[in-house]
Amino acid sequence: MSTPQAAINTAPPSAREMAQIAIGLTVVCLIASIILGGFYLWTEPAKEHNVAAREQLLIRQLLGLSDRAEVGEVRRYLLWRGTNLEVFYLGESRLVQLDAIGNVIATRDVPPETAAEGDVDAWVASVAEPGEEQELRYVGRFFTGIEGGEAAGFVIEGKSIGFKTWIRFFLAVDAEFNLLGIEIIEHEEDPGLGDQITKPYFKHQFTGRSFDDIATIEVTKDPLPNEWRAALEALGETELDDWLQQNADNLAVHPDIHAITGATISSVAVADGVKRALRNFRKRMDLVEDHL
Amino acid sequence: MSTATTRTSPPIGTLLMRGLFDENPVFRLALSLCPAVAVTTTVKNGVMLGVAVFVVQVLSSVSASLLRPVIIPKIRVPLFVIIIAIWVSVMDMVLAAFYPDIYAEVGLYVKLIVAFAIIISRMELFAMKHPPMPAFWDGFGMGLGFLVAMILTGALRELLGSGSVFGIQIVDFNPLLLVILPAGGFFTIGLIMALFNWVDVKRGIAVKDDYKGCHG
Amino acid sequence: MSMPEPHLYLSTGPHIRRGRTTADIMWLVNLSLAPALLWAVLVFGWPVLGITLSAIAGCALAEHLACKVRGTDSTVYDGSVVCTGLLLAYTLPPGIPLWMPFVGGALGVFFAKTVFGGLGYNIFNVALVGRAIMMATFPVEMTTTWLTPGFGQIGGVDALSGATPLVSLTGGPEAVEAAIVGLPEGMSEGLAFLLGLRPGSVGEVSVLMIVAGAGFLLWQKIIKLTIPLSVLGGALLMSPWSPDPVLYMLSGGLWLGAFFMATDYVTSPSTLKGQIVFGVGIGLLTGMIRNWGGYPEGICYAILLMNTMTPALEEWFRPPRTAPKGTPS
Amino acid sequence: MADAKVLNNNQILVEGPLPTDPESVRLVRADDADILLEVTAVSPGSEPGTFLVTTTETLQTADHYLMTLAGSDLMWSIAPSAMAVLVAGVIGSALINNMVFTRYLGLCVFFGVSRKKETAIGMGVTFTIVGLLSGMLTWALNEFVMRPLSLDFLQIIAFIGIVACLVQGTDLVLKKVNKVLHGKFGIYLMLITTNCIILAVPLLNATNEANLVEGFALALGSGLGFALALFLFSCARERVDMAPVPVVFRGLPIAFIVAGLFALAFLGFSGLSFL
Amino acid sequence: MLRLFASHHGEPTFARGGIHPDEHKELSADHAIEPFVPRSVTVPVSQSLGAPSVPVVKKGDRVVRGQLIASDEAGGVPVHAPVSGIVKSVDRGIHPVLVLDMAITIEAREQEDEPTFQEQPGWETLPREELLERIRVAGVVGLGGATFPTYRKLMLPDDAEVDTLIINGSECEPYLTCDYRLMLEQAEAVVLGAWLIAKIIGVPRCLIGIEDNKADAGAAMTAAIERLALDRSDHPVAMEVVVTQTKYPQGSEKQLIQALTGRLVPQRGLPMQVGIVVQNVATAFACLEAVRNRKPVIERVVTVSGRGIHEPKNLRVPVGTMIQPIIEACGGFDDEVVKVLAGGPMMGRALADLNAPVTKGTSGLLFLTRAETNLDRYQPCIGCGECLDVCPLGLEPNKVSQYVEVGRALETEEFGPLECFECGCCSYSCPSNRPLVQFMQVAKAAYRHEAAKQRTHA
Repeated sequence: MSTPQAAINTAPPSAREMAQIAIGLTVVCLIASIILGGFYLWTEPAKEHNVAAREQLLIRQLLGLSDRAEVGEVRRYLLWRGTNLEVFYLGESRLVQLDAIGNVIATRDVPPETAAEGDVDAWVASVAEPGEEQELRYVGRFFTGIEGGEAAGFVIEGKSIGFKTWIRFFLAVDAEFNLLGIEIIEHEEDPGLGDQITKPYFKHQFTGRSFDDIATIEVTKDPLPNEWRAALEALGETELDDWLQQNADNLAVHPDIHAITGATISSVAVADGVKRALRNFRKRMDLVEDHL
Repeated sequence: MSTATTRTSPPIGTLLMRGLFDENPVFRLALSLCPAVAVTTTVKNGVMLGVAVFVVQVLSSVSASLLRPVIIPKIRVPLFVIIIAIWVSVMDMVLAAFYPDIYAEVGLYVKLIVAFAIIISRMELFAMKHPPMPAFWDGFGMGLGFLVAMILTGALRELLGSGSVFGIQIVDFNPLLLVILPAGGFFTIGLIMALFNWVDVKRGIAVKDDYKGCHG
Repeated sequence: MSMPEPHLYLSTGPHIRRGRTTADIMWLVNLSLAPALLWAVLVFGWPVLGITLSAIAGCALAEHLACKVRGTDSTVYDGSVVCTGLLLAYTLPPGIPLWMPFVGGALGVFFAKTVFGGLGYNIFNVALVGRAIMMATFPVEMTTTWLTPGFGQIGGVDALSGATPLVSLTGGPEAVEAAIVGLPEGMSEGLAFLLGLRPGSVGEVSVLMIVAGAGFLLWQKIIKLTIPLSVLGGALLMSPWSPDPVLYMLSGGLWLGAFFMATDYVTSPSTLKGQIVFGVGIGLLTGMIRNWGGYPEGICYAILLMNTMTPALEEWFRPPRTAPKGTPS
Repeated sequence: MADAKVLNNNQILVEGPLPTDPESVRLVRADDADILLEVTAVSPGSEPGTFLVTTTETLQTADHYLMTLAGSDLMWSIAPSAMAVLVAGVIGSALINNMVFTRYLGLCVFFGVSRKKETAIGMGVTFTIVGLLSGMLTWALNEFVMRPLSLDFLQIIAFIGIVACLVQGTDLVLKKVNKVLHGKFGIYLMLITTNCIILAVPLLNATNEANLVEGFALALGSGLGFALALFLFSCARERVDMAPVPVVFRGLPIAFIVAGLFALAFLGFSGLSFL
Repeated sequence: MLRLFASHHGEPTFARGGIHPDEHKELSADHAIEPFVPRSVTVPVSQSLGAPSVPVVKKGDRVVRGQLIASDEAGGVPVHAPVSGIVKSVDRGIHPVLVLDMAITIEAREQEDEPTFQEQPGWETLPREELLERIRVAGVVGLGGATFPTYRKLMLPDDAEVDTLIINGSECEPYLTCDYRLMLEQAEAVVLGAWLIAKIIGVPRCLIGIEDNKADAGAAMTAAIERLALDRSDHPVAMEVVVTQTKYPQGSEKQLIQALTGRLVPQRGLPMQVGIVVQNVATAFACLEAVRNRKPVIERVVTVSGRGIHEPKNLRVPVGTMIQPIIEACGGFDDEVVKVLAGGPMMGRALADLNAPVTKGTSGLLFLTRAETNLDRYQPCIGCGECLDVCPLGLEPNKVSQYVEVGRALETEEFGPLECFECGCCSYSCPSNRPLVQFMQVAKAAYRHEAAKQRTHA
């Protein structure tokens, strides 16, 4: 709108001017690239650090870890060779290669320099050696929390199709696959309706359930009883263990997840996603836990 | 605009007032609405983008003023765009690196500052014709005007839409969800613009009516 | 003979007038809406009356204040704002808290009517803007506060947890079966829908009552069949994709919208072909939103969306001139 | 790959010979291909040469599944077709997430050229075409140059550069090729550079790592959505022009409120899904 | 007896639009035409469309009834003394339409040689030119209200292919009964007049359109046609009365043509273009008198009606008769009267005061009370589309009014203001009481003004 009129109505430039302009623009672009490159070099490490730190903070919170605890990441890749599938798990120091039914084909140590700062995806690709028209696909990850040298729990990244688009969530479990809590990372559910999945009263309903509880969990449209709601909302204020003790009865009395009023689809999406993510995670852990 | 023709620099007060009220880039000129309105569902986001625009505006204006002697008039518009793009990229990277939380919500809109008509128009209309100091204050005023608009809109929408300001719960009531929806954003801006018009009416200034100009 | 010196008025012709004023029309429309309200009171009890009065009060207050501020005579009595309030109330679930219709009505009138300069200048159907605002503002209350129909037990009906049947229409036949509760025993779903013995919004449960009111309007020549038939026809075209076409066509919302909202003079095209396209568009959009969209009752948004087309439709579909083009003499 | 599609919540219709045993069917979600889904039955489909696979898993049409048969080289990819993705993408970005009414993008131009229907149509047409071109160009640049070289930090400057060059180029070509068209649409070309939508499309595509179809759908849908919004809004504004709008609301305030009402109406499309 | 409730058994009418206002014809329908002669007359020199005529008498002159007092040398039509007497003044006076105009006032004096306008033998066989000339010198104009000089309308261009004459006996305006009475009382004269016109324009067919609320007039006319058997005269004309539905504006030329023949006159075109000439029954009667009796148009039948006048009547009054004496002749009027109209209630003009004369075009004088007329304020258009439904031409008065309201009259051409003949159906039906006809007039005036401006620039 405000593009200055003069810029639109200029006469065609002469050859000398053209040269001048070309040189001018080249110089400017060069300078621009240099400035931006400089800033990039300055900010990129900070950005990566901050993004990772954010993630780690969340994971620590979910698992109830201290600042000293370590958080490791395990990445999962798929590679189809024709109709045969291979699965790769990349831990902090090891790469595990499995076939479709879960037999370990090979394990490999990750070179220290790759682990330090290299492009891990590229390294896995180079190891996996996909053939023509075959693509190594990164499909997901989970985190392990290590407190005092022992595995303190896992955080699984999962997603599920909600009312509009994908709902992404983190799922924290302890070593026995009891659910420690969930956190919604990304969603586009409707304000006031579906977006209530991020509210404590909904997401805390999953907390403290065992693997078997989750496997059979159902979503009910019955309204959430007030005292149960209050208890759920209080979870953030007390330690998890205390809360679980106090609410053992509540958990037993309310085996189902109460759907958000008016947003059953979103509620079911989360519950189904959690159910599936946990089930799949356990299956995978059974296969690779010993090899990572 | 009167300043376009005169090279004597207006006093700082005038420059600030112009940016804040008389030619407020959001409520008066409607020149930098696009991403601006979208992020004002909370004050925090509004402030974030407001500051980004403020910085980009000041830096771009000063850059343009400093570079006056070497800018080839024929390609000044592309040059302006490049200058803005540089500063926007810089802001983008800085925010992404150091404020990842808010950046996750307003990131796209920070990048889109590059298409803000207000910035290029201040460069063309003012900075190109004035030394760096006035250009700084002009950019300062306009940027501030934008920032204030962001805060105002953000505060209003957050208060009505979620009962809080800066994330701090102020009133506890059934929030008017409408206000944080896109439709409510339009309504809010429209109402604030009407308020500006109302102030004009009270001051005895005729409301600028784009609509019924020179028909028949 | 001494002649009285009369005070004579001057004007161009015509000097006589049919005599039916805008206010007459509006009050007749309000009258035609009465059967549906009476039925709702019988089926859902007194709260329905409260909702209706609350909506009307909200609309009337906004209108009255607007007139006050502008310094003109209050236009509350011309009936149009009452009509807005009635129609708004008819689209609400019968268990909604009483203050909400008031807020919705007031905001609807302000944003859809007042700022445009009052009756005749609005672009969108005011009642439906009110409803859309309420849907956005109170999404939970607007979709969950249903009551089970209890004919004859005024004041004593049960709250119904769960969705209105139409929500479930999108969920497949089993879901429909599960959701249609509170129907009189032994009555077929179709008949229950037709009579209005089912959970639903205040004024839209009974197709029969709506049609009765519409019949009155048709008889009074206040509305024509063009738009309603087009709407119903358009909706019918989309019915094959509905899991239950019969209930889909027998939902009162469709009929209320077709006869009372799509026919709103101000926001619908005034030319014949324009009205047909307008109506069919509403029907198609309604079907689309109901079958594939996120809302159970699509007609509200369908009408609002087609309202945006009204100026264009009036321009594209002009009334044909009677006489052929000729060389001017 | 042979044809197959999700029929309902737990059935898939497959084109191919009926397998003898449900056990031989290996059905997986593409992202969880290492986890087999439980197949309870296979039965002949309604048409010859097809069969139905029933599973306990709740299937979703928008999701991507893969199926193989034990002892066979056949593989079925069960996902929305490219056409479906395209249609869904176009409808999504034109109606459900209309750039103007849900993301507030392109407002400057939106309010600037919506005063008359004619200009609105001119701008809409020009924008849709140029937007599609620029969307595709920037997508290619991002996909084949910037992403492989990790030049993300040059996104903004590169995208705006491409848009500016494209607009200039289109202007020159149009001027040479068709003077009439240039006279008609030339003025809008210049306004396109200040329309954030044209910049938002490549940025969104880059963020979402869109593939060709998705990128195309977003570019086309955004253009069409903008054109539609502009046209409808201009109609409304021409009407508002003749209304006795209260003095404090005249000009921009009423335009914003009308836009808000449009946004309210467009809420009707929210949640629309044909997949 | 007048039929108040018309039946619509397949009777023809125009295809589109139209209204059914309350007729009020019962007020005056049964009152036979009475002659009335005032003591003085004030005859405006403008008695037709076009330039005013030029007075040829001066103050103090003695004039005889039927004597030329203003000539058509500068255009217009000749004007004759309606009564014998003395010219009291030649001055500016009030004109019912033009507001102020030159008028000749004559004080009536009984004359010994008062002309009697006897039938002139041999009139039937006069050549066409002579017939036309007699009509011209008699100052015959369209007496339905249009006041277009009749001889000019009958002087068809050589290339005109006209095959039908339509005599307009529709009298679709409410209240008015002057044509009805004329057809009832002077059926033969009207039929003869029609035949005469058919002869002048050389057509073999004449249709007489009468609305079904005047069926007895139709019957009288049919009987007259049968008696006169003009289809066997030296210029045979097949004459037929066509009873149409009662619907306003059936009496408008183009609507009547459509009703009777199905032909559509092009937009802004003339009936001639579809081979038709239309004349009003009173004009036909005047033509006959002009030719047969060499009697100029010096008097006409006026319906005096309305709820405000004590004794509604159909009066034959000399042209130039002032309204005051007519009121007296009709027993005076009520205090309730708020509007006095010259013409019908749909297209007639409201008079500013009672000091105005009857002209050749005055078909009625209506005294309307507050209850009958409409003095309400108008409101914004609510888009009901009623005006689109009732407009017989398919115009868009709603749009014109909206544009004119915001000062954009020059953007309305596509909505048809230039074609509008101001029948008033739209205003009549508008629930918001919008003066749509007036908006149409404003738009027309704006275009006229614009055209004039362009002419001066060119």
